[in-house]
Amino acid sequence: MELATAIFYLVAAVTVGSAAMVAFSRNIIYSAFSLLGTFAGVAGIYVFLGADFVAAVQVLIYVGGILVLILFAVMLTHRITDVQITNRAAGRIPALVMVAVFIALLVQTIQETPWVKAKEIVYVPTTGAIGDLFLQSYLLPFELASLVLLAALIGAVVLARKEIKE
Amino acid sequence: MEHPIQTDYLRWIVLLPLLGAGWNGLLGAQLQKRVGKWLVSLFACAPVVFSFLLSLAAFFGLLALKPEERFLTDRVYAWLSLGSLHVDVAFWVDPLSAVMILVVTGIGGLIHIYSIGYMHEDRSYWRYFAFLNLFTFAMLLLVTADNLLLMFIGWEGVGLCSYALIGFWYQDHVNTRAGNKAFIVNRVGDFGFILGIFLIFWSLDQQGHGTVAFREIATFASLLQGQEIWGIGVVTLATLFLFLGATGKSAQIPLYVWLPDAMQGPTPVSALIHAATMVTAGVYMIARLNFLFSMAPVTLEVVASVGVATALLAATIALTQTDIKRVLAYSTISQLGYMFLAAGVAAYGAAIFHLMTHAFFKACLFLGSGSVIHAMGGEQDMRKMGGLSRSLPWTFWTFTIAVLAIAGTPLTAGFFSKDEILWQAFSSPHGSSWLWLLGVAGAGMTAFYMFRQLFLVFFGECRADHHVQEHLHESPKVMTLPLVVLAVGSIAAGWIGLPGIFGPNLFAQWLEPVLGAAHEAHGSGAAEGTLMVFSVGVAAFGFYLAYLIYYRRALAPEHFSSLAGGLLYRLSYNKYYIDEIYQFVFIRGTLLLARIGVWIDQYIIDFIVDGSARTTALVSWVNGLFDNYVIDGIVNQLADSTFAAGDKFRKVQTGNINSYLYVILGAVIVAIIVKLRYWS
Amino acid sequence: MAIGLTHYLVLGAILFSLGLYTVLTRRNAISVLMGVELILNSANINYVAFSHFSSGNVDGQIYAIFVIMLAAAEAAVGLAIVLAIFQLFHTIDVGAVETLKE
Amino acid sequence: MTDHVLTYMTFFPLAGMVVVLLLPRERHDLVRWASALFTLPPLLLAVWLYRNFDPVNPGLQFVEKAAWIPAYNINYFVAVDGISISMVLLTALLTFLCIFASWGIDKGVKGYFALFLLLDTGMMGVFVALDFFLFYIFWEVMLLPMYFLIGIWGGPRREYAAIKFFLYTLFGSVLMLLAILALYFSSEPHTFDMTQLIAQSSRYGTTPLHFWPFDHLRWGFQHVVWMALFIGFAIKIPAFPFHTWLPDAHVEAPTAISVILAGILLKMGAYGILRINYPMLPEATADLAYYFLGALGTWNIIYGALCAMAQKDFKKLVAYSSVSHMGYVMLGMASFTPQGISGAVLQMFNHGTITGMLFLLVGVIYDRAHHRDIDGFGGLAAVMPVYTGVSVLAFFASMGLPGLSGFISEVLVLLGAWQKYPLLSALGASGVILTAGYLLWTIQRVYLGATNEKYKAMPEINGRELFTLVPLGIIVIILGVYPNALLDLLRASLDQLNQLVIPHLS
Repeated sequence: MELATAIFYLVAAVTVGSAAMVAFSRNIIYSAFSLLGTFAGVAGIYVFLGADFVAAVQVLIYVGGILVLILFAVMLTHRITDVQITNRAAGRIPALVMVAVFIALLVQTIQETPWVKAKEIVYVPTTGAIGDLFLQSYLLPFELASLVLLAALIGAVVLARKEIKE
Repeated sequence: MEHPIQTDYLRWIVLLPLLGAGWNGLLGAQLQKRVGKWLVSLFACAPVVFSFLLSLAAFFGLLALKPEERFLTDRVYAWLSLGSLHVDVAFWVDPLSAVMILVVTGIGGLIHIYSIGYMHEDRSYWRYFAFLNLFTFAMLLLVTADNLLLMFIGWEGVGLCSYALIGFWYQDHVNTRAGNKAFIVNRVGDFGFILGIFLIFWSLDQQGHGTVAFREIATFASLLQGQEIWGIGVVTLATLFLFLGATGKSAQIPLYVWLPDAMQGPTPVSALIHAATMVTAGVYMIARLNFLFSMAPVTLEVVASVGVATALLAATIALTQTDIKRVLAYSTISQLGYMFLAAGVAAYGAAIFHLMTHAFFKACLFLGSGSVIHAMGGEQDMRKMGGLSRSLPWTFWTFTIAVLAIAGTPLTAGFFSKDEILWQAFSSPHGSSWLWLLGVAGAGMTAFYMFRQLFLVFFGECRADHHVQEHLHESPKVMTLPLVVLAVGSIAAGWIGLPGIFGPNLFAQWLEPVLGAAHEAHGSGAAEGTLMVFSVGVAAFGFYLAYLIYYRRALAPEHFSSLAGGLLYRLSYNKYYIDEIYQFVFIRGTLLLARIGVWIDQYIIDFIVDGSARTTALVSWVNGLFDNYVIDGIVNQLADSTFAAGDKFRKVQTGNINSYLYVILGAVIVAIIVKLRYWS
Repeated sequence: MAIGLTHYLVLGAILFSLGLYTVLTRRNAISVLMGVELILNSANINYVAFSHFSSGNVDGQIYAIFVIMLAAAEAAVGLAIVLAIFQLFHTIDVGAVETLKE
Repeated sequence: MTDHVLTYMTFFPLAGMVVVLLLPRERHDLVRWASALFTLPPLLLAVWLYRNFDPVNPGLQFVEKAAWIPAYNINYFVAVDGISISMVLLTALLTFLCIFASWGIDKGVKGYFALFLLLDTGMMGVFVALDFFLFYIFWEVMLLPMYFLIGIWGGPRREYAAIKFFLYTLFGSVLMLLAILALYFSSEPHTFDMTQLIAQSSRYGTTPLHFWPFDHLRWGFQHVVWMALFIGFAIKIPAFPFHTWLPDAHVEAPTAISVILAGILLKMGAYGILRINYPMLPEATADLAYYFLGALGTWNIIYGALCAMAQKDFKKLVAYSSVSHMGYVMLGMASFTPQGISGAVLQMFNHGTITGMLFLLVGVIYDRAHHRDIDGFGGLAAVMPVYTGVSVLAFFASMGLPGLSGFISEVLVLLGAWQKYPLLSALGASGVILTAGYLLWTIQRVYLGATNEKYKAMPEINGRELFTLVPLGIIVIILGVYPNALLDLLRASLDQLNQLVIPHLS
């Protein structure tokens, strides 16, 4: 087994393992922290796929932004001193069955589909290319995205601010 | 193109009344208060009189030239110059406009003088004269403009003054509404007029000669032949557009409805604007552009048909009206119809001739009625008059002469001009015996209703109450003198345009350089004489009927009004309900359009922000305006509407997120299985 | 066996399933959101993998970036809602917040 | 002095703002006179500019250019040409008059006038800036004081109106900024210089776009940039459906601010399209002008007139009449004929003066009666004859009565539009009938009829109010009689502008 392959499996294991922690942990704090592993792992996967920019964005936004948000939310909605931090789960059996069926189908699909192969697989820096695309053929979605973010921002502020009851 | 003679006094014909208007408009109120009304009158009448003298000078200037060179022009400055569009502020006088400026300043001057007496008691004396002068300016601009766009200034300018003078006594909303109606109806006509200008300009521009100046249009008009727009010949469409303008200004079907209401203004205004000058602008315009109209036989047919139809329709309405001025108003519409009939059979000279004679006798009639109203203390209902010939002798005699003239009594002005029109309607290549017959029928009715008016007002017993009777008095000299001059004109003005069988037609010769030679009649002199006798006979019958009913009282009017169950009478008396129909179709139509807009917008909003209809209706009720919430609604009520949308859908919702997820997941699984099994 | 497209897709599928499970079973709104994040991440892996192995250009990565952006927006709004709900009901158990039902 | 005339005109009011801020708070009259004093030099310079402007030269005049941020190739670059000269004159005139129209402000006088002077600088800067970056900065400088002037000194619903105004225009600004950046990065070397961007206008081509919703249209980069700029400017014009901020902002704003809004701010939209969309994106202009300027403009004319007819609030009526009248500007621009485009720019100027008058006139009776309900007046002509005379002049000018300035521009627009779009021109001309309808109806309800008992003793218009109105009235008459006074200045530049687009028309 090559070193690269080994590292891939290692990263994949970290990703899946921490994702499983997220899914099964009884403590929401643990869940939240495990998410860090997943996000970092996925960033690693991106590196394997030659997507340097996306990997960086993954780390910046998921780890730096979303995860921190989630942690804040956890902290704000639970008194940290509580011994019992609930992370109740319900209906495990039907969920497991559904998920199992689903993953089986997915794997089958993955196996059976004749995926298109690229002519050559290259590892070049992608940041420049992505930047160009954003300002050319993806200009409109890009601008729309900025609008969506603005709207989300305002929406979040409006929703989360404390109502002052009269 | 021969070079016209450049002068620099023509501009003063036009500008003097403007100076008078400016002076009285800005300073009149103070002058009237500090110095007195005489100074206001002086500054109002003097410019018009001077204009008249200058017009005479221009007339004699033309007379001194050879017929084909009779053309004076005065270019003041370049007004607009953009791309191929070049418009000058330039005035011109040729035989046609010479007639018009003499009529406008001559009759206008008389009416100015008459107004000194008529308006003497009014508080806003200065305002009246300012507008009257402004009107004279606009009318002179209209007739002396050397291009269509400048003419349009005068065209709308006279409309403005008409609006202002109809609503002169603005404290009463009846008057202001009449003014609004006149202006807006005229705007519809102006809309056609301006489109006609655009069409002519651009069609000529395509040939490399874009212009709006009359003389250049005349030179290049032949280039328009064969051009089309929207599948219609350019000349036809342009002349139809222009004719729409003429129907507005000259009160023809379908836009005549404003003129009867315009009688709300002071009576001298009715005489000047709504009888003698402004309403004839359409006729003048068609005569001015006769070369274009002659190129469009379809348009000519429309013009003639509209003219004769208007003449008849208005005459039938005039038969039953009881308001002294309304009868005259409908008579004016009817006479204008005759002018358009003449123009429509390409007898432009006859139209202008009738325009001129009509200016005399109709001004005389209106001023006479003004004198009557003055004496009656404002009463306008003919049923309350009668027997006024004794107390108002001057008014009576001049009025009688004018009635004789309009009825077409031989040797009066109206006889010659109307006869000329009827003869042309019969004999012209564009004419037909039908047009002639309808015209004669109208002439008979004219004689009837005019003599009806004469008998009702001046003969018989006075039906006014005692208070009014005691105060009956003849008007002052300043009012009767113009009446006498106009009465003389009502007879003498016709003699310059004698029909072929009586002698040379000086008037037609005078206009020949502009309007072209009158066509050779294809009938003989004998035919003309026969038709003339016939039409006089019909008019005499109309007179006799009026005499029997309203003088001898041998026939009861009810005898006729109850014909066909009174239906005809009611139709005529109520003006065929045209006003009501217009009100319903156009005014309500516009408002309905707005409401349809409201409805559509509400529908769209309801579509976009589902469920917010109630709030929307509330806001719409408060604001009265829909567009506030097409967009605002989205902004302001997003939260509301989301909730409302949820409200509608909540019947199918349990609120349990997990259950939704199971449903979704199940569906996805089924979809994948189906895809794998059956489509792979 | 060299690491190929299939490996990444399977990894994505596993991650997706774990996310799905989280979303299905958790009663805590924040945990549900975490599950959604897992699902989004798995989709991104697929995008980037296809971009790398199949198309050979970076369009897939562009979409991944859009997804990340949307995830950020979703997290912001979602967590704001969670906070608002917490203020209102003093719990964030999704089962307890069923006022849509009458 | 004369080398920097535009700079002086732009920054004099800014200096005035500094001075006003240093004055003591309670000396109201001192603040007012100081403001008047600092808006007077720009007006005098504008007169000088008018007299020294070379009408034959289609290019830029009174150019000033200096490096500002060399790293990004940003310059301080101001100049005027035929497109902007009329707007510069209008701005100088209206701001000066509006200082006097603001005399009645007695709350926070110092702040009001300081913001007003800042606004003046922003507006003037927008019209003279020829560097995109500078343009954008002035654009934003103008928005901020406007927000506060409406939000603090406005009517009862001022905050709502101010926020609405701000959000709308901010949305437009964002799109505009993106378009500016797109143009910047697509130029080579990267530049904000408008003249260089115009010179490079052939670079953009129409490479089709491959993403929804543009994949089915033959749209290229420049069409998208055009649309972004257009929406930004259409909000200002305001074109349907971006117009709903206008009535609210007008109704709530104090009189002088309404005048500035209608007189100058609305023009920026049309000016921006002429200054930026036309020369920089001529191909997209040729493709899109019919739909987004011609047809939409005609729709504006009729829709605005219909909406105006339904209004009960005097100021809202005037606001909607602005929507209608700005439609003529759009229609004229879209015609690409010398008459149409000159008519459009002339209409921009005329609308500034006429609507300025109308708002001032509404302000006069609002100050006396404290309401603007059209049906609540009646018969004012008997009580206030001078006021009525001036009002009627303004109304008829707005109606496009021949002999007054509105007629010239409307007829030029419609005449110009007829050549390319006879149907749109005819529809636009029918708007004239509707305009006459609602304006005459308003005259009748407010000024004519029996005098309302409540206002029997209403004081006649005073000297200060007349002073703000008379100059505008005189200009309205002069431009109606002798339009070449302004048209001469515009002609050369606008013809040149037309020639940039015409080759691309199909």
